[in-house]
Amino acid sequence: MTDAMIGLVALPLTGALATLLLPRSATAVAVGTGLATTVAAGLLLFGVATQGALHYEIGGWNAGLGIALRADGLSALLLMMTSLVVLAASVYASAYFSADSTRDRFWPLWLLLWTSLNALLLSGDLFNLYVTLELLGLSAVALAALGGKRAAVAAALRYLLVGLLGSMMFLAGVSLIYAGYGTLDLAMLRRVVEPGPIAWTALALMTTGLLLKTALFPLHFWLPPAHASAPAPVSAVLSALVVKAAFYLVLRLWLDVFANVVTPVAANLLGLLGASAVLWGSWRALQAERLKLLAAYSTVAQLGYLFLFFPLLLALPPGPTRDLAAGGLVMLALTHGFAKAGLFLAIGIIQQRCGHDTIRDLDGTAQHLPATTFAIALAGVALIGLPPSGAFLGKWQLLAGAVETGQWLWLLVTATGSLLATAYIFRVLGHAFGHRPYPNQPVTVAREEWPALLLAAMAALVLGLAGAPVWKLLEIGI
Amino acid sequence: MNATSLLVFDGLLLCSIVGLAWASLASHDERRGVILFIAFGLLLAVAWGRLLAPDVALAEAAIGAGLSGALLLAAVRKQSPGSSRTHANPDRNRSESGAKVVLQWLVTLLCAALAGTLAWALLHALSSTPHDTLPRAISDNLVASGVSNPVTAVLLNFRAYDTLLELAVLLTAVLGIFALGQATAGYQPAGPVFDGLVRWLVPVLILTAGYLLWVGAHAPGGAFQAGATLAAAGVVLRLAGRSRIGLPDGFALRIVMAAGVGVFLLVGLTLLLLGRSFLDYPPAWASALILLIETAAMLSIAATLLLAFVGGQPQSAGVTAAANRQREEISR
Amino acid sequence: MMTTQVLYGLTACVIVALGLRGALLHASLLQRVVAINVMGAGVFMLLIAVAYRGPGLPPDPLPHALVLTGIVVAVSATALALALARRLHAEQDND
Amino acid sequence: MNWDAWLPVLVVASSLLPGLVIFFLREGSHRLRTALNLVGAILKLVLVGILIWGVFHEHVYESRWTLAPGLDLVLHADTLSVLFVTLSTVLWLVTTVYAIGYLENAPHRSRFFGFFSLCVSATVGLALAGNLFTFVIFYELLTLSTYPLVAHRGTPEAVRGARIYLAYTLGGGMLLLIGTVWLHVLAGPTAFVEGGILSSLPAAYHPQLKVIFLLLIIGLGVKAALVPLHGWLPQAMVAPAPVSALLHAVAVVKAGAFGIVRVVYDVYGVNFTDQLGLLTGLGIAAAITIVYGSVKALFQDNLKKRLAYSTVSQVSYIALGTAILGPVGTIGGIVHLVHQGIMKITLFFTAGNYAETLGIHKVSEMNGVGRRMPATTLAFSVAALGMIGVPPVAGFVSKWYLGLGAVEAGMASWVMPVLITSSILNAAYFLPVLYRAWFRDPGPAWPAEHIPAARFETSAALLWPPVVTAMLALAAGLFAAAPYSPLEWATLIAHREYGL
Amino acid sequence: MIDLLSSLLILAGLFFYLAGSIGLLRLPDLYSRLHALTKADNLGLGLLSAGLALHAQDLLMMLKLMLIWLAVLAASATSAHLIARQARRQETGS
Repeated sequence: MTDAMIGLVALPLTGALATLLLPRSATAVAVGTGLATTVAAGLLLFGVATQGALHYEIGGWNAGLGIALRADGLSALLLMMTSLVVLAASVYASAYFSADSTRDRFWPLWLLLWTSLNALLLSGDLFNLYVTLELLGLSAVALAALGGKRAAVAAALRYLLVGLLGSMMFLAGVSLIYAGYGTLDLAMLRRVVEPGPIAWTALALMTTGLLLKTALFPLHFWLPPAHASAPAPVSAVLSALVVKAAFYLVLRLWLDVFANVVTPVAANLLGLLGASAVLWGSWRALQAERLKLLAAYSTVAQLGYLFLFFPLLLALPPGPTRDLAAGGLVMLALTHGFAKAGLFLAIGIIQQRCGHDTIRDLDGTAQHLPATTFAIALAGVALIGLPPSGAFLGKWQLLAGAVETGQWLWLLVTATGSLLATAYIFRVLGHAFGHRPYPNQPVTVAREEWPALLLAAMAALVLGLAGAPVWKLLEIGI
Repeated sequence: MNATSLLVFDGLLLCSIVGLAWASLASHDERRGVILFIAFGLLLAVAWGRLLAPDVALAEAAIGAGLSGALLLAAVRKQSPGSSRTHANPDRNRSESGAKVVLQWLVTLLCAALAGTLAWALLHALSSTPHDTLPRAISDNLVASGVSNPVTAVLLNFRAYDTLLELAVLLTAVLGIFALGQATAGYQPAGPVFDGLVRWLVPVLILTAGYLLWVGAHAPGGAFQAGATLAAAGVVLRLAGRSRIGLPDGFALRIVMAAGVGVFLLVGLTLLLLGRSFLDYPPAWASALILLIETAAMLSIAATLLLAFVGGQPQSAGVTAAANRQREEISR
Repeated sequence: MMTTQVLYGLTACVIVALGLRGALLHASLLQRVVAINVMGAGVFMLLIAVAYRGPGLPPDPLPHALVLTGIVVAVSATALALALARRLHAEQDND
Repeated sequence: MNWDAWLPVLVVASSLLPGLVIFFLREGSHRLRTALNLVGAILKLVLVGILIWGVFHEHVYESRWTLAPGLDLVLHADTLSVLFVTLSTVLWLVTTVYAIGYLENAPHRSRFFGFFSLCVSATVGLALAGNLFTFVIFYELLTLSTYPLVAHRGTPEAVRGARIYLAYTLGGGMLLLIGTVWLHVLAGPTAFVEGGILSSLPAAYHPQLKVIFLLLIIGLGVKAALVPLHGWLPQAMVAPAPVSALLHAVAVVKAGAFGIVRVVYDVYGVNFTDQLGLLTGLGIAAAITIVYGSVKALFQDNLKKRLAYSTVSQVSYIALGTAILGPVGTIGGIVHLVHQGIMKITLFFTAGNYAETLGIHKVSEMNGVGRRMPATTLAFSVAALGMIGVPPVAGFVSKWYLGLGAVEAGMASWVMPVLITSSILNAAYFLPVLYRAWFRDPGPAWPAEHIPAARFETSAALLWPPVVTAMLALAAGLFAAAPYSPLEWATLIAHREYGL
Repeated sequence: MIDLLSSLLILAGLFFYLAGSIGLLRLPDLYSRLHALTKADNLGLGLLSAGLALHAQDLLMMLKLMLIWLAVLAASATSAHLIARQARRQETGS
């Protein structure tokens, strides 16, 4: 089982080299790698579910001297989501890129991105996390610029600079930690860290850096242009996974490593930022004129919801109620991952078939692309948080936590946000109807539409109806 | 040499470092700023030496100041003077609105606060006795690591995984650069005097690279410094206006780029198949394996840094076709 | 605590702040990149200062290794940033 | 899992699965689609038959599926749910036949019938919901699956109407959700139990419980079209006739009313609700709605609009019934759930027939239509008289019990006037229509005659459904005392609720 | 004795550096600045390394110091040449 951890890093990395060396058969290699990596993720999930949290000491050096990989319920779940999303997006991408020169450049970077995501989710060492963050940032930027259009390059450059700033802050925090506690291993750190100037400053620095990367309001300014101008499969992964990776680190630091350092005041600050993100993001999404921009702003909003959980989790005493809320948070994150990926893929199809993604002129596209529209609708259901999506369960826990702790503000924000989400999703779906000529069969571009559909269905149906194991898995470490 | 004079030296060094940092960031002329930054880097190297970090000093001089500097200067050269000055002309600063000034002060205050907090925390950290468990662990396991230079031991054995990912970062960067288009035009030939220098400098550099790679096992040096030196040779050749700067092209180039990560992975996975854990070298083989990995790494690093300086895929019959395809695609 | 460590440590903090300020305030892309590099140098100095154990004593090699990695990562990022900037200018000239 | 645990799931699945398959059918494959629809509908009818028999003999049918710790999706068949399930199943079958005829060679039928089946599945699931959590899920699903049906035509006003519908119902859904979550935090999983479960909570919670009740009732009131939350109903009239029929008779409006009944009887418990002093408020809201709806209906020339406002008023009889303490009132309210459904669907079918066959949309165009379409008009007349409350049609029974219940509960002083006024108003807006249809001379030509008079006055698929439902309405009145009649069943429910 | 000598050499070297720097700042035109800078620096570095060489324990160290000097000599000579030629080009160009 523990070898699966190495596989999760080594397989995509090997794949990246293979696609670099053999561009002719890159697509096949990439999809093959994708399948293998997904299997590895499945094995790891199974291993964690059966044997509890796992760890792997690279080079046989005990953690502290060497670097340890760690996997618990949270990371295993996110790894599984990552694999499924990237795999689906890979299938989609194999049909998406027309010019083979672009494809040659796409696959190695794509698999490097995947490597960095897995490495980040598995890493148990602060400095190693910094390296994975940089790998993630650079590969993401390179992919985002792949469009080659002026807007894409400009957005990518800004994305890169912001990302670098974030990593530098993170690294400053890491150095401080090493200066204060003489270790970089997360598990050791958890044992020795205590409230005080060092821990506070370090956590503040690292969190700020990560918030830049996860684009929490008001540090979100770079996200919409970058996500809206990248190629569709890239946007999907950026919105669904890359920002999530940074968020995962915030979660890991706040709820796990620095659990006894964080204060309710700080958590409330995060909550307030999250609330503003929900309202602002949803509002801008409602104003957006292009589908991709709408999706990007909705990402800003959806990330906001995740931060609403922090004040709840710090207010609730450890126990079943708190675990429920934590599970809700993870469930919301997972659902958004699948839904947003599906949404971006679907938008990409529309953009290719109609040559634009201006919402005003979408009339009738639904008639040409029923399956795509259906995917958008399913993703929309998940983004709004309607049943039977996983987001519904997540928001239920959010509301329940707010009532439980009497923090009515978050309840109000959640309700408003959901209604705004309804508005911006159905603003799009409103164009789906009409009596334009209708293709005889519902699915028209299978290799692009099925991935979108399946991802959206994953978010809107599977997670909601069969999501109970998530809570079970989170008992194995968050 | 007594403490006070050392203190004076530190004071002068640090003052000039801070001064240079400030000057390079404050200057309105990009070229000037870059040159000052290079000087800043060189003084940093001195500081690293002063703090008994010779490996870092070498790397800083070769990469931090040397290659970054070369890259930045090349970037200044690329931008047409007009665009390089657009942000920088003083009248614009004069015509700044009050709001902008306020913003500047806010940011300045914020950064000052950051510095204060950081210092506060750092002093707390330094006031306690330094943690020696990890350094001791390193020195205890140095024998088993296969090298006697502790820094190399950390880089290629204890924390080899970091280095593997770091090589992946380099690869990513250069792939990203490739994705952005073709290499920029070379320089004109620089004339007899410079050629004379190049003619003996390049071999010396290559020799030095080999030496650094070899010596890294037990003394300051290693793959990164060596790779940077090798790249420097290529940079010199390019500056001299040579068309061939020692880069292979087509498939061979891709091989060289992939070599660092590839060999690293190969070693790690082979060990995995042999029933050891990933990158767990058998002590007997450690030094040999490390040398192998470092050699491959050096080549990749050199190629990568040089390609970064060249600014894209070098023009050659094989790739121009793809280049054209990509160009028309962009224009589309 | 040791004066050298403190001296270099505090300088490091100042350099970090300088770099951050430059990165936030500069309009010129190139100088933003420089600023971020300066900030990085500050962080590296922090690490090296922490590693220093005083004259004659062997310093802690771990931070040295970390800084080496950091330097290489920084140069990679710088290279990519500059390539992007160049492409941006090219596109601008196209327009 | 054994048969008893599977039956409720099967009842839902019998329309869900065909629906999902239909989505992916080629637009051309008309036969297969029809077959799927009818097979599903008939299968459901059979399953429901078994369900009725079982529940009557106090079998327990319950399916449980955990979505998250402490949150179970529960399908549970009790007397009340069976009543509603039966209603929706029967009417679904009829409406499907009608829709097949109505949408002959219209575009996007795969989409239409797909969502149509989803809509019914949601209604049935909502009827079988065993706790408030499950109810909320299906309540929202119902909204989602009806939106595309309302917007189906794709004309600007259709999309607009659908948007308004969505804004109202999802807004209400949010309140319902908040109320449910709050209740869940206070009282844990709120399973539907006759007599309610909250009366055991400490008195300190009572203020909160009142607020929650308000949230729930408002949330449900939107769909039940309680004034002033009824704004969407007339807008949703743009939907195709079968959709309007289903919306008004079973699916949406009735779901709201059904929810109110559930909350009052099986969550709070009618006595506890009365204790909290919430019953009268509900009654007054219902009364106002009844009168308001009838008055508005009076001034509509558009037939479907007139019917819509009559729905607003008629559905509130159910709320009124729940607000009347005591078994008899309860019986009146619950039995009206069924009676109003049968009668109202008849009215919408016939209205659709007039529009489809002769292009008649306005009351003023109906002169002498009785001669051109006797059977349709007969069905219309029966249903209309029933609405007014003329014996022996079903409507009379419900009104009778409501009145009786009011007397028994000592609320006659204000309930009686309401009943009488509304009946007079009903007569005032229905009788003129009947007069025109039967006794006025037809004009020179009909607005737009699509279907020429052949063997029947209109195509069979359009003719038989209203005739059948009209007969049902008549039968429900005539044989009210027969076993398994809606009245008998309602009595059974009331007795179990009051533990008689 | 050796100490004294090396100190003298180092001081002399430093003096030339100073001179060179002053020249760089004060002299009128580029060519003379270049002249001052390169000449003074090369001489200064030479004296400096010579002074340090006297302190060196072994011959290898001395050789290394000399090598450094030679390398810098070559480099600065070349760069001076390049700069001067560039300046010349610009003049003739304008």
